[in-house]
Order: sequence, then structure tokens, then C-alpha cells
Amino acid sequence: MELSLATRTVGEHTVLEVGGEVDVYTAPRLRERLLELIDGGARRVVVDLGRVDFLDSTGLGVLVGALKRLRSAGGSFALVCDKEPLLKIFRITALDQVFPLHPTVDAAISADSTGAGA
Amino acid sequence: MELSLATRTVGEHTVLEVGGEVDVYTAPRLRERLLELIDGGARRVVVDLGRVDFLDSTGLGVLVGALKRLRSAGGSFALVCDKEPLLKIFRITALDQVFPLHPTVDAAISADSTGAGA
Amino acid sequence: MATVKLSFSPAPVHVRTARLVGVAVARRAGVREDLLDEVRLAIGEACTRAVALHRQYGLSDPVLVEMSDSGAYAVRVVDRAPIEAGIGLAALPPDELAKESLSEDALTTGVGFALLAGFVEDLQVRPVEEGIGTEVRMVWPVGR
Amino acid sequence: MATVKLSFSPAPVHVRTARLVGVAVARRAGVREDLLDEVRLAIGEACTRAVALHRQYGLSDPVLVEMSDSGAYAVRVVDRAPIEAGIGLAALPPDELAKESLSEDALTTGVGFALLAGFVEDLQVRPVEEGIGTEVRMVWPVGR
Ligand SMILES: Nc1ncnc2c1ncn2[C@@H]1O[C@H](COP(=O)(O)OP(=O)(O)O)[C@@H](O)[C@H]1O
Ligand SMILES: Nc1ncnc2c1ncn2[C@@H]1O[C@H](COP(=O)(O)OP(=O)(O)O)[C@@H](O)[C@H]1O
Repeated sequence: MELSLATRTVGEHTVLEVGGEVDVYTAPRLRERLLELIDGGARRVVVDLGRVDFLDSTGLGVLVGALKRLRSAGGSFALVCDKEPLLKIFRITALDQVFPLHPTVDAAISADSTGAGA
Repeated sequence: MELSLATRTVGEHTVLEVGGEVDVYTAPRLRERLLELIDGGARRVVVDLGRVDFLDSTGLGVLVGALKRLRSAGGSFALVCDKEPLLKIFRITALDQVFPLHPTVDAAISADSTGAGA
Repeated sequence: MATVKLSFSPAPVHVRTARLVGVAVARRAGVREDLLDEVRLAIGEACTRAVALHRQYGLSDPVLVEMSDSGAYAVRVVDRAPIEAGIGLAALPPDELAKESLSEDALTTGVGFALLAGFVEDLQVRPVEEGIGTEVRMVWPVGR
Repeated sequence: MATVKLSFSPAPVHVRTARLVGVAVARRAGVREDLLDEVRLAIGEACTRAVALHRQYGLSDPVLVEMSDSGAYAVRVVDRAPIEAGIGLAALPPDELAKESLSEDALTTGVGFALLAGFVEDLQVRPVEEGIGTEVRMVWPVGR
């Protein structure tokens, strides 16, 4: 239920695994962690939403904020998500056309490594 | 969460396994089942509370009602319970001095078979 | 000031909602995990009692639960039944509990009060300040 | 007639309580299990929006959630913010969403509205009948 955040590095990529509920109450902690990572020099960030049970507009706002920040810093930002209820949220908000969405972390990393930054 | 009720027969004893929450909302279903059993001729009844998550005063009232009914019919009634939070409820209400309480179904049955009816 | 208020039609099913909310707010207020079973039971008993009184008196008014977490976790459960009904409850001794003559309702009421008194250290039962009714007030310490 | 009412100080933590209650009452009212995720999300979005408005206008008034289950499951989320703020929300197209100039708050508001409109078939956003504020009204079918 509570937000969980775990960071690991895969080659040039920083992978942030998010779990639990990302909502108006916990989204500030996600924002803070993403800022820390970006301020600490991370430029290719993958956020794995695989263990997220709940995501609301505040959480989506934080993710869009990170995407913009990385783009303007010349970096890349991608999401990993393969659960239909979560994918529906991205479709309904048209954010599936804003974020690179991948079914696995490997897919996100190899898509970002072969093409240009997102 | 929801109330679950399962009946089985062990020799002369009728064992009613109760699970879930026995409260002001579900206690009427427990009362009904106990009445069915007693009206159907059960005279040595053991109620196994092993899988009860929550028990309130309404549930306790139903159990006392069954005890009285069986006593006046010359039968016996015993409870099985080995969880400390539940035992504390019986102690605080002094109902530990009203019900025969046993840690296992076997203990309840053999106590009832060696002595007189409760 | 109350932080969260819940009011519900006097029906048994909503007592479950009150327990759920009472425990969720307690947890977020910082009540220790090992106290939450008592919080659940006590709020349930107070609401069960209020619902029973409203039904007994044919009142369709809602039962009110107020939760506040300034300093400690304080919960008020308010009913609207005539005052005589609310007070004068007492725990029953074991030989009374098993008596044939004691009705299941009377037994449940006595047992409910014994649970409240036994589990809640800081408990008050008193008439409401305005209008008709009784409030059951329970306080638990908050410590993170 | 509303069956269950919840009111809470406009703080993010209580939005979680509102989601919990909203889903519990929906389940008990007989809303289909596969709709409960939508109920959770929609009530959360409506409350998040109300809390944001109260904070924006410096209002300490509680946010109100009313749940009623006569016929269908109807939920009203009521804020007390000046009316102009409440209405005129619209979903944003994708190219707007990613624009540098759009603030995170404005984006979140737009996305929140898109989620409400996208998930709730029977949705109304309108001024409250008495006083200042907006109510978001959502209805789900009940079928056992
Ligand atoms: N979260 C996901 N879960 C399952 N399949 C996905 C997911 N995201 C994308 N896909 C599938 O992976 C493929 C590539 O996705 P796409 O959005 O084109 O990636 P990119 O934005 O990096 O170009 C598509 O066929 C899409 O259906
Ligand atoms: N629910 C229980 N869980 C664990 N131990 C129990 C439980 N009930 C009884 N006991 C233990 O079993 C023993 C016999 O219990 P008792 O209450 O004397 O049975 P009875 O009422 O049939 O005479 C006691 O030592 C008691 O501590």
C-alpha cells in the first residue's frame, strides 16, 4: 500500500522501481527522489511501475515533470508498465502518446540505447 | 473478511467451523445456522473459532444463546479458540467462565466425552 | 477540531465501514500497530450500541463518528436516542451472563459495555452537549 | 437519502481514507467487483481536486463525500471553493501535455479531469445548490 522506491543502475541507465500507491499523498516523495536522481547526474532514467497498485493524476503529473526535466537536460525518460488497468490510465489521459511505455525494463533500456533519447 | 460457516460431524459431535468476521452484520447468519443445527437434533455442539478474525458483542451474544438452548435441551456446547486476542475478549467479558474453551477440536471433544455435558 | 467525520444510517452493515475508517485514520494518526485491534473492537462496539439504540427507538437519524488526531487519537461516537437509554450500562458478572432470564439483547449490551470498558483506558460515556443523545468518547495515545 | 457521509480536513492523507470508504460502501452496495478500480480512482480524483482547490483558496473547511445506494451507487464530492475554479476544466491534448510552459499543477488538474471523464460514464460537475462550491456527482450501476 505504502509507496516503495528502489534505485539500481543498469549500464548507463538508472532504473527506479516504484511500488504501492502513487497518489496525492505519496507523489511528493516520488518527485523528490526523481529530482535527487536527476540532480545527481542521472540522464537516462527508466521508471518501472511494475509493482504500482494505484496511480492518480498527481503521480502522473510528477512523471511528466521528470520527463520534461530530462528532455531539457538532453536526457531520456521511459516507463515500464505491463498491467492493463495502468495502461488504460495512460490511454485515457493521452499520456501514452507522451511517454515511451515498455512492457519490461530490458525493452525500455534497449529501445533507449538503439534510438535517440526520448 | 466475510463470515464463513462449515459443519462436520465427528462421532456424536457436530463441529461448526467459523471463519471471518462475526459482528453485528453477520451474527444473524451464525444464529440461524446454530438454530438449524439444534432444531435438526444436534445436541453436542463444538464451535471452532480458529479462523475468526473479528468477534464482537453481538457474536458473543449468539454463542451464549446457543449455549443456553443446548443446556436446557440436555446437550453440550463448547468453543475452540487458541488465539490470544480472542481469548482476551472472553476474559474481559467474564465469558471464559461461562463457556468451555479448548485449544483444539480434539480437546473439546474428549473433554465433553469424558465428563458430563457442559 | 475533528479531522474526519463519518455519519451513517443506523444499519449493521455500516458499522463495518466505521471500523474500517476508524482504524485507517488511527494508523495514519500514528496509533501503535499493536493497539489497532483494540481501536477496531472499541469503535465497532460503540457503533453497534448506537445502531441498536436507534433501531430500538425507531430513529432513522444517522450515527456520527468523529475522529481527531491533534495530540492524541480521539474518537467520538454519537447517537440520538433518549438519554436514559444511553447511561447506566454496567458489565454483568458471569453468573448473570448465563442466566436463562437474560435476553440475548440485554446480554449483548452488557458484553459490549464490558468490552468498551475493558479495552479502552480513556473512555467517557456522557450526554451530548446539544439536543438528545449520548456520546461515547475514546482516546488513544499517538506515538511514532 | 445519503447512506454514508464522510467529511475531512483538506489534507492529502485523507483522500486515501475517502477512497477506502468509497470502495467499501460500493462493494456493500453491490457494485460489480470489476468496476471497483474505477470507483477507487474516480473518488480519489474528485477528492484530490477538492483538496487542491481548498488549499489553493486557503480554505480549512472540510471536503464532503456523500455515498448513497438507493437504486444505484451515487457519490457526491463537494468542495467549498469559489465557483469559477470548479468548472471549465477540460482534458488536454497530448501535445499540450508535454509542453514546457504547462505547470505540473495545471497538468495534474487536466489529467485528473480526463480520468474522471474517461472512467465515469455518469458524471456531473455543477455548482452546489446552497452556498459556494462545486459538486462532482458520479453514479455507478448496482447489480448483484
Ligand atoms: N506497457 C506495455 N505493456 C505491454 N506492451 C507494451 C507496453 N508498452 C508498449 N508495448 C508494446 O511494445 C511495442 C513498442 O511500444 P512503443 O510505444 O512503440 O515504444 P516506443 O515509445 O519506445 O517507440 C508496441 O507494440 C506496444 O504495443
Ligand atoms: N482456547 C484455549 N487456548 C489455549 N489453551 C486453552 C484454551 N482453552 C483452555 N485452555 C487450556 O486448557 C486447559 C483446560 O481448560 P478448561 O477451561 O479448564 O477446560 P474446561 O472448561 O473444559 O474444563 C487449561 O489449562 C487452559 O489453560
